[in-house]
Amino acid sequence: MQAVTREILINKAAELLGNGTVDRVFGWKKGEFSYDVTPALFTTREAMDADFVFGDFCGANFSKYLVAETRKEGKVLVFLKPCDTYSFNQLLTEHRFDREKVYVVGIPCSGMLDTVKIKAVAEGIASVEDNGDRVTVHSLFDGDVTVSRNDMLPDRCKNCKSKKHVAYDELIGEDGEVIDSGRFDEVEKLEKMTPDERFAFWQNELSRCIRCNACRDVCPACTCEKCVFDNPDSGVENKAAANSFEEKMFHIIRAFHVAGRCTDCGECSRVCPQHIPLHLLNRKFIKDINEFYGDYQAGAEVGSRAPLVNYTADDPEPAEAVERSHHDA
Amino acid sequence: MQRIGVFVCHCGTNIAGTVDVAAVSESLGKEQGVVFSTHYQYMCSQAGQDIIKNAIAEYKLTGIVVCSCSPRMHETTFRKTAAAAGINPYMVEIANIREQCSWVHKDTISGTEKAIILGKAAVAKVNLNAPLTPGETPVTKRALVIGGGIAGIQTALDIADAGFPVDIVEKKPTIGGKMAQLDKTFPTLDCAACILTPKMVDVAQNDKIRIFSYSEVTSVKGFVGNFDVTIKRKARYVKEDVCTGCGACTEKCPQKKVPNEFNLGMDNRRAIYIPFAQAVPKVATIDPDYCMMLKTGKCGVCSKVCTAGAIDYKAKDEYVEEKYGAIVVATGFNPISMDKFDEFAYSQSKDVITSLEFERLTNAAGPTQGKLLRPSDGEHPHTIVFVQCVGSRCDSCSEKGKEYCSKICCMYTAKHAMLTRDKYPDTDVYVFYIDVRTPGKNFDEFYRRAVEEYGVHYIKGMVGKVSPEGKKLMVQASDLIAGKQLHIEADLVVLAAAIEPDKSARPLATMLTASMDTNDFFTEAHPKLRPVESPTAGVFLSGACQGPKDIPETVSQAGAAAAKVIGLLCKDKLTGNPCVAHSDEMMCNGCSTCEKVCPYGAITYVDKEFRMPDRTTRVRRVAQVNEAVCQGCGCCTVACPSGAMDLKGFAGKQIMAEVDAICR
Amino acid sequence: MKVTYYPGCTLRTKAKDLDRYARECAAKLGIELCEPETWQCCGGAFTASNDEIATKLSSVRALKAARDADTPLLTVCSACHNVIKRTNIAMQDTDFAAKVNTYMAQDKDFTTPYNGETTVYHYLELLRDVVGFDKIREKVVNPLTGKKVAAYYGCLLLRPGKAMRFDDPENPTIMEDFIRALGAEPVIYPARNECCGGYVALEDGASAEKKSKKVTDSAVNHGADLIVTACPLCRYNLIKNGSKLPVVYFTELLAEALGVKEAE
Amino acid sequence: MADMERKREQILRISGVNPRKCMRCGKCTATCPSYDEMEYHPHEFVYMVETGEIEPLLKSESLYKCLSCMACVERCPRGVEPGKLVEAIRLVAVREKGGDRITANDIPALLDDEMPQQAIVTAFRKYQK
Amino acid sequence: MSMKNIENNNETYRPLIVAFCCNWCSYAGADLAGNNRLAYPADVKIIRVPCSCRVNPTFILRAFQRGADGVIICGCHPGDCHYTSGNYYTRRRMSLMFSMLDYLGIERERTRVEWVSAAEGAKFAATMNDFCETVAKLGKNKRLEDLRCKQ
Repeated sequence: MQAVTREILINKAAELLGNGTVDRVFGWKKGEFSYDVTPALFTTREAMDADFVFGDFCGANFSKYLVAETRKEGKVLVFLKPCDTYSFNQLLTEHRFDREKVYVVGIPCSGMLDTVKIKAVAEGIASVEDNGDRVTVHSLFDGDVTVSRNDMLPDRCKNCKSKKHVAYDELIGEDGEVIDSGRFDEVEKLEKMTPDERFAFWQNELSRCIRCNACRDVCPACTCEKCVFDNPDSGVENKAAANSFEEKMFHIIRAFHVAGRCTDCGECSRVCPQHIPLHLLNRKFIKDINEFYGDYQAGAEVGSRAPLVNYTADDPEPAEAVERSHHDA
Repeated sequence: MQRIGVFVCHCGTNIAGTVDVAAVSESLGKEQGVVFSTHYQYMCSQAGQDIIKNAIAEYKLTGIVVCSCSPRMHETTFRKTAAAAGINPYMVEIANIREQCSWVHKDTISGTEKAIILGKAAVAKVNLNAPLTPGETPVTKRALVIGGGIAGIQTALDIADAGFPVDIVEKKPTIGGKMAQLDKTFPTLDCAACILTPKMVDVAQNDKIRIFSYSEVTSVKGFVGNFDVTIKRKARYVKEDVCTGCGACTEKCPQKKVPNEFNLGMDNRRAIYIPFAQAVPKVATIDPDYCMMLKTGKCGVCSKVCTAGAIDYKAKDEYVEEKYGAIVVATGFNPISMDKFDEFAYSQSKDVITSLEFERLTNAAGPTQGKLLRPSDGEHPHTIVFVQCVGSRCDSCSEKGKEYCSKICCMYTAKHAMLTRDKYPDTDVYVFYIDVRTPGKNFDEFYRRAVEEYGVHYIKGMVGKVSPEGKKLMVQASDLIAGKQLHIEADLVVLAAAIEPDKSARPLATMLTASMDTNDFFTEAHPKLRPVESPTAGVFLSGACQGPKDIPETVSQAGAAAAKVIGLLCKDKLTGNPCVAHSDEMMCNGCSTCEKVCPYGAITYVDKEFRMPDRTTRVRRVAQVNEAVCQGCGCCTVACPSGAMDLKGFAGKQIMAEVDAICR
Repeated sequence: MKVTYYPGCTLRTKAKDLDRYARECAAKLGIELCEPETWQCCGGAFTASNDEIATKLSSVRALKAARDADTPLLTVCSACHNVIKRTNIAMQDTDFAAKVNTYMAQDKDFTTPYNGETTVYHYLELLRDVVGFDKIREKVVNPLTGKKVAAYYGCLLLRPGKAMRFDDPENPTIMEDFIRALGAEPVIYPARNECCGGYVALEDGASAEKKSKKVTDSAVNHGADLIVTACPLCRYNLIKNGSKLPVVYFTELLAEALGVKEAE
Repeated sequence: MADMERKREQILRISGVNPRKCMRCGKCTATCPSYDEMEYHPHEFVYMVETGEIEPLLKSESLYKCLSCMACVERCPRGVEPGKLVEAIRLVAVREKGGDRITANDIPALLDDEMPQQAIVTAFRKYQK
Repeated sequence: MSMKNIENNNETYRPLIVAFCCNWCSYAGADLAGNNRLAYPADVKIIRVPCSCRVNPTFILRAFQRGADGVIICGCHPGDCHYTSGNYYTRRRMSLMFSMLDYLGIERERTRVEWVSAAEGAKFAATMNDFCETVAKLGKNKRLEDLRCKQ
């Protein structure tokens, strides 16, 4: 269950619209089903009263939307969950938008539910009722099913890295702490496999890729004016993968391009229609960076120097680094 | 579409002995874009170059591939050939089929096959080459010399001699530096002032040279040929252009107890002072730490006695901004502090002094008017012990000394010992040495004279402890050759303190982006072949800021640095390396990632208005490469996530074409 | 403030004054000295070899006791201080500490391995760095005005400088500042950091005599009335070898100035 | 010979001293307060260990004349630490069979009433296995 | 004599090695190997880049895609970069890239970074001999190869 309610957020937004602090509000709007919530822009209290929703399916990270939204006149209000604030800072570090044109209200988050997991519980979902530790799924075909809420969390929320807001103009509710999560456990499991097993694992995962670009389009680190994969002059232009190599190429290069900049928000995996655990690629880079060059959290502070644009004279050699990241050896 | 000519060189049998050059030529003739292909015995010969020139004319070639030796050998040659025949020199690519093929592969089949592949890669690259023109930047024809010691003076004079204006920035009230404090100079024993002060006067009278004394550089921006420098002129409370240097104020100032730094605190000066008689500029300076008028508002004596009306108690620091084409660093050295070497009792006895203090004690303009007298009681010392290598040649883990040899101490100690014995033959002089290092013209002869003619006692060993007892200094030392521990009752102990770079050097290096070693000496661009240039273009090194040096060496380096500066300022424009980074502004995200990895600070960001494809205008932050500063490493191209940054001559597409050609 | 106090063997026997005054002054200055129930002699000399473990155990146990009590360890005797501080530095070396900890694991009260965590203070360091000489100056009731006091450091407090970090080994000021704080005038003389020959006193009296005489002669030459020391062996040596000046422990001087000496 | 080489290795190992760092300035010997009592002096200890002349050092009375005052260690510009080397050689000497310099029986004769314990324990630690 | 015809024959299988060499150190080191006639297999094809930091990981993937069996990047020794810091960035980039390839199950022996100075002709030859042998033992690169490009 989320600690703040829709009403609190609407009241806050109405107050800030009313006193002229902001001109627009970024929020969530109900979709066709209760669980497919989409980001939307509101300018009046009335519109919000009608369509604004907030609850367990409001996972979308608004940070990236600010790149385009701040190009417009006026100031925009955005509600950011702790993990979103890291992306927000990272984008500021990269000068991707003007901080002055955004008003950030930090909101607490108790983890968002994973629609894939919910759908696996029952078919024909009408609504989902959150009772704190447990959720009840009201469905058309399987009736009411009650399950543990924790089991319904996606990996990124189960292994939440931080409940602390690293950027905000004002906070609603209590701020939390950075969490020592088990987010690298999955990566370690893969590292412990044999090369053949790893190859098979990724072959199986990445071969499902349909190159819909959803991961790229949602990624707050992927805000390039023009993506290299869309650019005929880049030498890697590739609109649709023709074979397993190109599937890999796309994901390796994408992960490399966001290495040191990825805040581990997990949006890539959330939006992937093929349910490829893309965050495991990014987390590998994060884990390696932490191990080779010392702990670094992208977005933790504005203006920090990312590990790939930094060095020390005694960094490990590549061969040594690969060896070190290996736990089976 | 390119029209490419391929020229395969036999290099006598160097290439042709292993590689079937005819097959290479034939095979490459079929490559895309190739309209002419041939092979010849020596492509680099005049005849070979004529083949290329003729082919360019006959086949209207737009690009050239030469399969020959390493581009490090003849790339320049063939570029000139191409330019002479009217095509852009950067349309030439070399396939290295000698060093990296025929010389390392014995087998003709695989050697020929590899030569063809290397040729194909070169052809693939040339297909994507574009004519490049080196960028040009104008050169500001003015030099800045930082530091007004003998190094800075000599550099400035030499540059001015060539007709270029020079500014000297000196942090002290006068130029002259350490050399002005010296008495005699080795190995000829001419008086330092006699040879230095005429040069100082030359500087003052040279209309090409401006002296900013009592000034410091506070900011350096820009790049070779175009530096923007801010100089802080510290308030001296005396109008420099009004003061006549008569010295009346310095005699009347009631504040008499200011330690005189020129004499290393061995006597006192007034709060308003002229450091020494031959100071340049010869104007007074008020020391704000001691002036009663400035501190309490009560006094004003100097103002009353100044007939010229030069005193200005309300003066403020002023900032001068100036443009320069070249900067010479001549910040010099200082002896290290003796605080941590109290086994020699430096802080416990006035009669334990450093060699520089000894210079002042023997200098006619010094605190004793050149009579060698003990600082403690003004008596003539009869036994003097010189200790060499105090703080030099220490272990790298030493917390008090330096790892390097300070280089000048052996010679000046020989000089001090010799002069003492010459003037005061009744004095016993001991020199404790670890090694006597005298490589230099007439240097060892000089040292030998000290021993043989002047009877200086050179003892191989070291002083362990100096104990002041009564009027004597009990010196406990070792004589390693005699195998003895010596106990000498000395009247004066002179420490040859190690020298270190001036403390102002480190922040200056940061401003200049010039590199330094761990000892804070400036690093030269190449230790052997470019000893007077810093790795930062347009920044040159003169004197002891680069490493310990004596006067002859300093003056040579000063002249060499001046020659380099003149060579730079002679040019109206600087042509750069055209293989530089450039940013496709339409794709640039403005994220500053490239800026962070650029070792030269060549990338800056600007906000620029753009017409977008949807016909709206948008202000975007975009990277701009300063082509005069970029050295073309390409680090930014990989850092850039959007691929907006690319490197001319080594573009991503070109390198990928080479990869493709090799893997085809 | 609470500190673990390590008196050492000599302070229990021949140097009772050094100990007694140290305790009384500490009480006056508001420092609580907690003496561990069991402590063993430090051995008097630090064996500067990295294969000697047994000879360092007593020091390590004292250091560990202080660590476990979460207090600094305080020493007064120069020799104890030298041994314990250097042992503490040695224990900051991981390999050496591992060996010692393996050895100590047989102790019945052994818990957490010791890795040089304790701060070791000499009484003088405590006065300078924790109490502060200015504070002492305020607490002085009998200023020792007019007394010319020669501080005798000897070798143990100062050297090796990189390990002891006590003061500048060639030009120390801590005892002089201490003397000034008590209202007396320090005498600076070159032999103050020379060795008295303590270690050879047992075997080679002549050698020790020569070294000691040099020290006392130098102090006399520089006009001292009195020599202060922190070391029982130095004091013994200087007195035995005919010092013309009284040699007292610095704690006695402190007790006198603070007015705790006459209170007896 | 092999025995001496082994001892040399042992001395270098337990002292942690690298005699090759010595630049032969002689400051240790200039510093040494026990110079007159010693047959071999600090710089000679360093040099002889470097060249492998261990035997004369092990037998030398000089080992027991060193005051361990560490003045040579303090003042050595090269960080060679001759005093530690002397200690290590002394340890190697007393660890040998019959190497003890002092036994409990020797003590009473050497004592006087005022002698602090410190002197006795130190002598045991330094001169006895 | 093309590669394609002999690739299935174990006795004559030769790997295809792409070597990126920085202009100032490693390319000069390769030239020195040539001057000294220090042999290494013709399988190695050198591409000259100004600095090892010019090597984009994309180039490496591209080489594998087009059928390279091994890719080696050579630069100046850390601290000796002609551009002062380029190879330090190379070291970080390639550490992460190689670790990622390894994570995807691609044989880690196929990629390598070596620092070869202009004076190390012998090291250049020895490095290439060793790398060729290592890659030859692994056999053809199958895990990262675009079959379309091989026709």
